[in-house]
Amino acid sequence: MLIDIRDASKSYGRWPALEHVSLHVAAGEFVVISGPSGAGKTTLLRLIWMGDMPDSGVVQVAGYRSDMMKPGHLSRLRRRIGVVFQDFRLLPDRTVFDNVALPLVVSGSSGRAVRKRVFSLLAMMGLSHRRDSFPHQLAGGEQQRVAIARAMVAYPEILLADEPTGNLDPDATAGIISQLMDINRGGTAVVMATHDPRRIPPGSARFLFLDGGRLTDSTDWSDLEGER
Amino acid sequence: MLIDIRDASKSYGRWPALEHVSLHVAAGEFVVISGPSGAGKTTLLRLIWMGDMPDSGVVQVAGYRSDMMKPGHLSRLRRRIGVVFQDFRLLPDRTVFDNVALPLVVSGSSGRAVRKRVFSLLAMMGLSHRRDSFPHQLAGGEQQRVAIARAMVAYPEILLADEPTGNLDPDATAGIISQLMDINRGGTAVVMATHDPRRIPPGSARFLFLDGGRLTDSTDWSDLEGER
Amino acid sequence: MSIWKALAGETLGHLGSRPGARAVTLVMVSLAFVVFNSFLLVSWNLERLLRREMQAVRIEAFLSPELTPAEGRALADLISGMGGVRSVYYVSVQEAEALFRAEMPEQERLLDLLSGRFMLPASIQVALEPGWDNEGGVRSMAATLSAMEGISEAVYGEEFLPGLTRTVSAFRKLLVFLGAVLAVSIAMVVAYTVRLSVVQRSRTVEIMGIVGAPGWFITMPFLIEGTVTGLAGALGGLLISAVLSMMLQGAVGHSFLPPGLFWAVVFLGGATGAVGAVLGIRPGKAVIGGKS
Amino acid sequence: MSIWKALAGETLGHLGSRPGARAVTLVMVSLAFVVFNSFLLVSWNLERLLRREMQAVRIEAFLSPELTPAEGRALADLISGMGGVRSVYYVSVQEAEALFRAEMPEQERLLDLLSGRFMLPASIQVALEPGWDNEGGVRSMAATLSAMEGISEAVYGEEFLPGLTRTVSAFRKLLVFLGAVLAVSIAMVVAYTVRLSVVQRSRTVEIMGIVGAPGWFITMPFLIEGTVTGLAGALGGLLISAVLSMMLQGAVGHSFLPPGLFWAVVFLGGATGAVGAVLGIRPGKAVIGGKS
Ligand SMILES: Nc1ncnc2c1ncn2[C@@H]1O[C@H](COP(=O)(O)OP(=O)(O)OP(=O)(O)O)[C@@H](O)[C@H]1O
Ligand SMILES: Nc1ncnc2c1ncn2[C@@H]1O[C@H](COP(=O)(O)OP(=O)(O)OP(=O)(O)O)[C@@H](O)[C@H]1O
Ligand SMILES: [Mg+2]
Ligand SMILES: [Mg+2]
Repeated sequence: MLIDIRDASKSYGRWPALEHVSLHVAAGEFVVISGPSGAGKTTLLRLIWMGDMPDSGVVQVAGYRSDMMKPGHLSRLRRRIGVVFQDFRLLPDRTVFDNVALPLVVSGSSGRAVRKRVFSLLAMMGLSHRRDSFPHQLAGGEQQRVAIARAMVAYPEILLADEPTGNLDPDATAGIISQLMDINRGGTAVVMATHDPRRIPPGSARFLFLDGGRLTDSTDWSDLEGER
Repeated sequence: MLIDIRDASKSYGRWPALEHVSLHVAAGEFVVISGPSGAGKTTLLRLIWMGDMPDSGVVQVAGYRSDMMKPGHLSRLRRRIGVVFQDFRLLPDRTVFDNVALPLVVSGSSGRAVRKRVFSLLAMMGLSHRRDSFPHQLAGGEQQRVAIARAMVAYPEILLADEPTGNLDPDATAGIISQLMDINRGGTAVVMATHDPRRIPPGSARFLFLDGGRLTDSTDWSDLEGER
Repeated sequence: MSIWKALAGETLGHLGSRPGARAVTLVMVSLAFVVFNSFLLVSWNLERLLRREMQAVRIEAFLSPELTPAEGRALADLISGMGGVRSVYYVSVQEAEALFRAEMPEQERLLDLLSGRFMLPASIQVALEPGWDNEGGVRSMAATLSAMEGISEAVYGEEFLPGLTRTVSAFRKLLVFLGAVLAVSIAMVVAYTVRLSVVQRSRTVEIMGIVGAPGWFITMPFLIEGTVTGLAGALGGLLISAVLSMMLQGAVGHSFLPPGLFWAVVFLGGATGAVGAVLGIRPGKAVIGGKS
Repeated sequence: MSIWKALAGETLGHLGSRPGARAVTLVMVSLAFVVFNSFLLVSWNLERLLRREMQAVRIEAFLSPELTPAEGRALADLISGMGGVRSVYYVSVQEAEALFRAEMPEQERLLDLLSGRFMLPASIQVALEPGWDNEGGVRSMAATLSAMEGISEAVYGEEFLPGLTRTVSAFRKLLVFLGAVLAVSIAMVVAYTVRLSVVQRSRTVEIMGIVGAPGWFITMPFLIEGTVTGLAGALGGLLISAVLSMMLQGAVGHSFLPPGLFWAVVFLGGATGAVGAVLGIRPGKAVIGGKS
């Protein structure tokens, strides 16, 4: 099991953000988590990339257990995960190229390999002409695509995407979704949080529903269909 | 005419963001601008709140002309405009309450009036329990609602909203849209940029379409309907 | 909440925030002032010393042996009427011997052996008026006296006076130079701190502009921040200097800066702080305008 | 691109960024070192002066008038064999008179009048060995000598020696105190600068952690930044001190710091810089771990 969350709870001060959540994701799976604002989607993804540890329960990702992390484990785990953040988190003082290249650079890839990979990803995202721009010079949707490219660049085993299409128009959204599915077909497990799961073709993913910090598996495509 | 943009162009370096755009908005109107990522929606709103001046053409807002601005004009104009930014732009070191109160505070409202107005808006946004939190402690959708509350708080004559529902689930989105329409009925002109104009009930707004920096009036509800 | 209350709140927010940055800037400005104060203190004390020594300077005009005591006294009267002379004192032969005994007790035996065979000359001791108690004045007065009829020689001792004068003037030059360099660097430091404050608050400044806060409402707290930093730094520097001065008092006697110089240093601190703040805010004008 | 190349790039990025902050920190550390160097310079020069004066100190043992020249010379031989004595020199009555004439030319006439009637006493001048050329050594040796048969009195002039010794020891204490205070404040300043750098780069640091950069890759540039800042500040302070020293050379003769002290100051700069960097990085550990 690539991701194995068992009975994890997490609260911030008085507010519980996640309550007794269990989630198992196998290698190569595509999981979509939806739910209203404040449901705990971002918090759940944070537990997976171990940006936070659960208050109770255990999170195990790619063999690393949240209650047995040692110094140095974190960086090794993170090199196997790609994350698209809801607020992008691009480096403001580096160009689009450098932002996308970062995960390859810190893992010591050769300059040629970095350039080849980054150029091809930027072309795929329609951002080739923007490679020397800085994040603040980009439109919202352009920043979002840079964030997606950075998450994909190092061929991660796990790709976490938090609301990756919130700033994209319907065409661009469809494009991103199909790219995520491509990557998933290549063997990468994808966990995506979104408030609009209808963008994902039914049957191509496992749909989960989060509300008030509680995860339910019950929400299936037909429910969503009805909500439209 | 409250907003009067005549033949305005704006480019960043080599890239034109807006080309010969003209737009007239009367007091109390509701205008929705849609278009793909990078179309120039944010740039157009920036021209209206005079965060940037056009390279050519004239922007006139509430009687202030972009080519005749004097020191002091800007702050007076801005006090009559409320803006919801695509990236929220909340003050990271102030609480939700202080963020929302800011426009009232800088215009010198009394403490009691500020508290009354801010509390009622926070209640309306479902954020009362969050009033002492800092922005980084909020979920994406919560931050977005704080930004909307701040834009509304000082009863502006003009409300500019840039993708105000990108991080909200369908229910919350519907709530925000109906609040914008309420405010609009109260006499405030609303200009909203969105990549998903289908959220706004047809007939209740004027729909404009922006692509590659060029504005077209032609897009009407039936086109959007067909795209669904 | 009036806008003034809000402004006061903003200003307090500035002063209360970033205690680390504030402490470091304060240490820095204080250190700059310690360097400046040290030189000020040394030159102030040297000047006091010089002034005191100068006031104590007496020109000794030795009289020709052939002059009678009455003629000597008449000459003394004449000299006391000259411009630049504060007072004269006639030293008779007997008095000269008594003085020699008093000043050089170890040579008294020598003098006893000599008595009657050898005579110290009579002299007129001349003290100068305030305007003349500097090196040039003393030298020209000595020259005038030694050219007078009945005076064999006019001397003024204090061989170290020229050296002291040279040292004082070197310190004074250094002080002006240092003062300028330090004022500029303190202004730069404060400008930089305020700039940093502006940059760190660029988001706040930008959003303030966006929601329509007037320019003065945004800039005033930075100006106050800079001025207060300069003032506090100057006071801190004076405090450190005073402590060092007290610690050294036992080894090297000296006096601390007089109130006049003290307040001048404080003023220098506030003024450079304010100038620095203005310089620091400047490059942020565009930001403060609310354009991002 | 190997990870080392990337690390070098990051480090250069650190050192090249925020030139304002860097300049100000440099000025600040330099100023701290100027204060320190000034005191180091003063005490170093006072010590040199003291050492030179001490080496020049001769104990003069005046011989009883009844001793013959031969007995005097025998006594000198005896003393030259004593522990702590470097050399002795016998001054006969004739020589004493010649010396007196040479040293006090203005009193020569007096001596002429006296000749034959008055005699300066013969004496033995004693210079001490290195280990004894301090105040205690000189005093005890003088006591030993004056207690000897045939010696009427043993004196060592230089009345200002005790004062000088006291001043040197006050300066030395002040120096240790100041050194400690300044080392701590320099470390704090560097710690703060590095901290500021960490805070300003908190986003970069956080994102570096998120994309899996190892801890040392993230912290190393900050450590180098701190050490380089300390070193550069020490060198800057030494440079300023040297310039001030040169400017004052004409007024107050003195020598600049010897190479040993110079490099000690540089080392102090680098070491406090490194310590400061470690302190500055510390509170950011959580951030560096990539938890936000
Ligand atoms: N650092 C924090 N401190 C305090 N509360 C927090 C913090 N982070 C999240 N929360 C709270 O935890 C709850 C869940 O937040 P989370 O960000 O996981 O929601 P979400 O499902 O991602 O919502 P959205 O769709 O709006 O992004 C929210 O109520 C939020 O306010
Ligand atoms: N400061 C800037 N410097 C350079 N280019 C910029 C700058 N701001 C915007 N642009 C460019 O101008 C174009 C229009 O940007 P704008 O932000 O207006 O798009 P948008 O319609 O808001 O897109 P989105 O829906 O993605 O937010 C984009 O190509 C963008 O990259
Ligand atoms: Mg979220
Ligand atoms: Mg936009």
